[in-house]
Amino acid sequence: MPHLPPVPLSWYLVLSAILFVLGVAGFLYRKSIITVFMSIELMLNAVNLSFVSFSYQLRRIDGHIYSFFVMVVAAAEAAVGLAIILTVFKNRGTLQIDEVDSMKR
Amino acid sequence: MFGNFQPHAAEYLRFLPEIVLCVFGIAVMMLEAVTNEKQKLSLGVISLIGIVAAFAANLWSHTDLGAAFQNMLVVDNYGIFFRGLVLVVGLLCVLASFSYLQREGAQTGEYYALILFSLVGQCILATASDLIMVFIGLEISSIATYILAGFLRDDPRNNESALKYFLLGSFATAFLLYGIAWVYGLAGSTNLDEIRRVLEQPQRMSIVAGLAAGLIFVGLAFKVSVAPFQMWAPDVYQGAAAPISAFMSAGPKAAAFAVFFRLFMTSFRPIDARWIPLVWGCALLSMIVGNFAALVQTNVKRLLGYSSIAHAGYILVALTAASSIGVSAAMFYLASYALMNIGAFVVISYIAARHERHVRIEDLAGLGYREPVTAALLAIFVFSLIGVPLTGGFFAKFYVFQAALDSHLIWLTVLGLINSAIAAYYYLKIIVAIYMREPGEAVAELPAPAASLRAAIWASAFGTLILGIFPSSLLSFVSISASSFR
Amino acid sequence: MNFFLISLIKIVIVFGVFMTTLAYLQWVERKVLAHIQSRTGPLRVGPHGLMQPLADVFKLLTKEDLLPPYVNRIFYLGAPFIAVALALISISIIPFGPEIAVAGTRTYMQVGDVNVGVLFVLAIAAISVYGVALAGWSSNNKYSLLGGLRSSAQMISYELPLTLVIVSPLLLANHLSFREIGNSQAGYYLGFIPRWNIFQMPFPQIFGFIIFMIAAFAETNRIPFDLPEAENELVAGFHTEYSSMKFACFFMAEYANMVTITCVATLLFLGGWQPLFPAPYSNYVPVAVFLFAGVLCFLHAVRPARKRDRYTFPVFALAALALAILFALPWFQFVLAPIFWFASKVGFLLFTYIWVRGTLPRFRYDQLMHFAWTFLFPCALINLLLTALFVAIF
Amino acid sequence: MDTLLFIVFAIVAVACALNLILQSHPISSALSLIGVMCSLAVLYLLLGAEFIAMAQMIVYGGAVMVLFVFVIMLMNAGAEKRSGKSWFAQFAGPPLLVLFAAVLAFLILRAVPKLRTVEFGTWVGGTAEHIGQMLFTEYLLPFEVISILILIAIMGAVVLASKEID
Repeated sequence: MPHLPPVPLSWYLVLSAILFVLGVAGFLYRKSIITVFMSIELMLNAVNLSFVSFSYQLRRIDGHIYSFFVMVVAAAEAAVGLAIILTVFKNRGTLQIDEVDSMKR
Repeated sequence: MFGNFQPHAAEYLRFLPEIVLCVFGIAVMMLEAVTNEKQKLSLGVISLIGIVAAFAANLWSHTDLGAAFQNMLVVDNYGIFFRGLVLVVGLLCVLASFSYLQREGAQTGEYYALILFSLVGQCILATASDLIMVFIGLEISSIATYILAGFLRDDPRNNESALKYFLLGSFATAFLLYGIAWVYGLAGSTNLDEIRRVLEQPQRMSIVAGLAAGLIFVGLAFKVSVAPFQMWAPDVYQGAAAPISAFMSAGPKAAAFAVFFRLFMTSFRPIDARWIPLVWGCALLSMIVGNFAALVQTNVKRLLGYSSIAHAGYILVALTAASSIGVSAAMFYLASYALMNIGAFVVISYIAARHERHVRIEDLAGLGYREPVTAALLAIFVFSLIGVPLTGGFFAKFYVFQAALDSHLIWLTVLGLINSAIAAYYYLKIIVAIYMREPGEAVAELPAPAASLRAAIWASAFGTLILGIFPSSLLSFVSISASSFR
Repeated sequence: MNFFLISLIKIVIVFGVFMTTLAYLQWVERKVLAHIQSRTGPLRVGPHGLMQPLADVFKLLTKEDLLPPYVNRIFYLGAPFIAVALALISISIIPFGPEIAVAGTRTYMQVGDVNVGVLFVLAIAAISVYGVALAGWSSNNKYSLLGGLRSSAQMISYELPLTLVIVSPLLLANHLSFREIGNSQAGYYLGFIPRWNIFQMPFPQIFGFIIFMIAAFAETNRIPFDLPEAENELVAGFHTEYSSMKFACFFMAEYANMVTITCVATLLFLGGWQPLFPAPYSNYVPVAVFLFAGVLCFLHAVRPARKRDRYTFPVFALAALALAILFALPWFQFVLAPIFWFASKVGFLLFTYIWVRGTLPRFRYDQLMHFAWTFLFPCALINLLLTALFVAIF
Repeated sequence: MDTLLFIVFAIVAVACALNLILQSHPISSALSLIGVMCSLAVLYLLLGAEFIAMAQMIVYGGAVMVLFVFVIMLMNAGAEKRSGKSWFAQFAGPPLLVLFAAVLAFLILRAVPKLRTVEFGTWVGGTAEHIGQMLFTEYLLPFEVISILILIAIMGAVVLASKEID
């Protein structure tokens, strides 16, 4: 097995940044409500990776606790968010975000 | 490794308002299951009692200030002020909700329980001194409010409001969290004072710290609807039920501002050269976007939504001043804004009729003849929103711009004043409609306001006038509270 | 490199034994069911149908592999592989015995030692829902979709009591690693009651074990909870559209899940590889059992029921006697005794599975959900609270 | 070994994330997101966060994403329609996002000093034991308070999704 040099922590952080930006891109460019929501989940995952990486750097587990809380919050958000999306779908029959625009000036 | 983590009784007492709210919230939720349709109103009354009890607990906690639970919370005058403010907001909204829910046939315990839980989150925000508590408090407050925004789930506008609030709110949370992650990585701690201590050291990583502060700024700016992160606010305020719009525009916003100021005036104070230009720009942009977009609105709720963006801009001017005077001015501003805005929204909810059919400016036509008292009170709120003397709004703007001048922000002050003048135009359209038009169909069939509704309107008006005539009553307290921020 | 080599050997052994078990479990099930219903079961292929699993494999391999035109291809093809892959993963962290020394190298009877083994199993169980859900959805068939949704809803609902009840033995053992949980159950009360978790003081987990088994039946979609496949309402549930090897994958996944979950039950509640009797006696048990089996086989060979038995039973008898001798040798005894105890407990639980299948009727869907949420869940919660209370007090 | 694992799973994560935002069918996006989550779980293991890795699988992979998949199946949501976007979003957006990513990456690589290198096994801080001790001592208050959040979420989902309002 070839011996590879160990990975610097900054790669993990860069990966986290890339995932975060991809999440932002999904949020901005996708038109399906549910995919937009999934992009937000992707952003939260990217943040979790940052927390865990910084924990490794600091040799403290506060970051793990943080990402644990983020998971709990994400789960709660998913329950509420999907319930909201369901009500929208029931009333309008669409998941296209640009078709949900009944508010007039 | 593990010290004594047993919390003292005193710490529980400092946390008492939140505990009281939780207990009442759970009680209301449980009672919901055993009450029939006619008894639902009593659940509202119970939650009123809960909020009053929490307010009393908040006053009591004034006697013993200090940190609690491993420095997760710090109960100081500043925190007590904002806790009191959000509790008053909650009280007024619950009062205004009775007749609204009656009219929509949606009188349920969950509604009141959600308001109580949302208040728990806002109280935590007011006293949080650790970023984890900021995050959790923000989420409790936000998630409860998302549900409230879409509470009348058969109404498509409610759905849409909840959806937009939810999507943008979660997006903002992600930014806030990313910022928190960076702060944690840089400072090795999430305690606000600890972060400040780290950032005060020679500026090794101040660019990265600036980035972290920027990410947190974006997250919080979404929550308080500051331009360019304001796009959700008009839709959400228009779509949600009027009492909830009132609640959203005052409670969560005040709590988010409380965190905003505490965070930027403590933790990020050492790197203020990096964030002040950002705040300056956003303040100006908010005032311009809010006021100019409001000019063309015909829907009153939407108009108030845009005006709330503009007001958020004024409050950011106080943050730009970055001084304890600025903080106290912002506190005063938030208090008077909460009162006058809730008052206005509550009057709109009264006029709106079932399913909010009448929420346009012309629907207000002739209100002055049909319901002279309510109309006069609405006029007080509108004048206060403009900033006419003898109302709270006047002194709020006055102190903010004074603080800005003290910090030599001449241009921002001038532009802010011009903006206030522009804002007068669209507010005056409401006054014109009330007093100078013939009563329309909407006003003609208006029933007399319910007692609870009248109480809410009177209380807000009374508060607005008190702040306008005796500003020193509050000002002395806020300046003491803000003196810790330098 | 030593580590890799040992790991490789362990993987080969565990995988081989596991796959054989899966194949013969199905044979055993058919046999037992047949005997419950006074039939004989598979008999034609090989002695007592012992070659039946092999024949089944050939049958499934050579069957025409249908790909319906209206399915969502990627997910349709991916779902069986997700199901079977996830079902086969969990076995890798199950310890079958204590630490042993082979040729001077100390190693554990376990492919991979994970500190958070219990959580790992839960994690795999949590994501194995996707195989079923995707199969149902991608088939583009309403019966499949309903079956898929039902079974995923069922798995999620029963995962709650399952998880809650798993926590109680963890509280007693104070560890998340299966090996430590197994070790913590060594010893005897009063010299003869084993300290397995179902007898473990201060709060014996008898109820926990029963709840676990009920939830496990539902988790693996077995009768009386095999709603997803309720053929009278849903044709064949989520795998209606599957044929040939793809169907075999689901089939294998079901049996693999059964074996894994009984292994987990054994480790958490029945003391894992710990013997039923204290040390000197426990060593005689396997010898006695195999001797008895050998003698029984000889007796059958003497009075054969069928013509072929005259030749097959002596072979079985010799095999059993050989095993008995093996267990009598000290070194083999040291290595094999824990495996014997582990396998016998797992075998007993698997037999229960089949027994229940032959005995009980099927639930209705609403009864099933009602049962999970209003009975099983509170029971599991109360069990957990009491355990926590007792552990805290004593 | 751990370098190889990092490279493989980082590539998987990025590829899945890209797939998430490029696929037009929600269910493909959902599965890509599960892919991202599972590969992140492996990376957490490399960083010595066993408990978080498992929680990631159980909570995200097993609970949150199942909910998503369910809702997508329940609504039978089809592929999304691509609609015209503004000129600005079409042409200025992607470069701005790339710029944002580049700035972040630059800051991480240049401005953050003294980052460690990751070697598997050198630090295992995140066992369940450590997390538990931390959670019930220092982080007791957030832990207790977050239960309110879960209560709200349960109540909200019930109010919005099932309860009838005349």
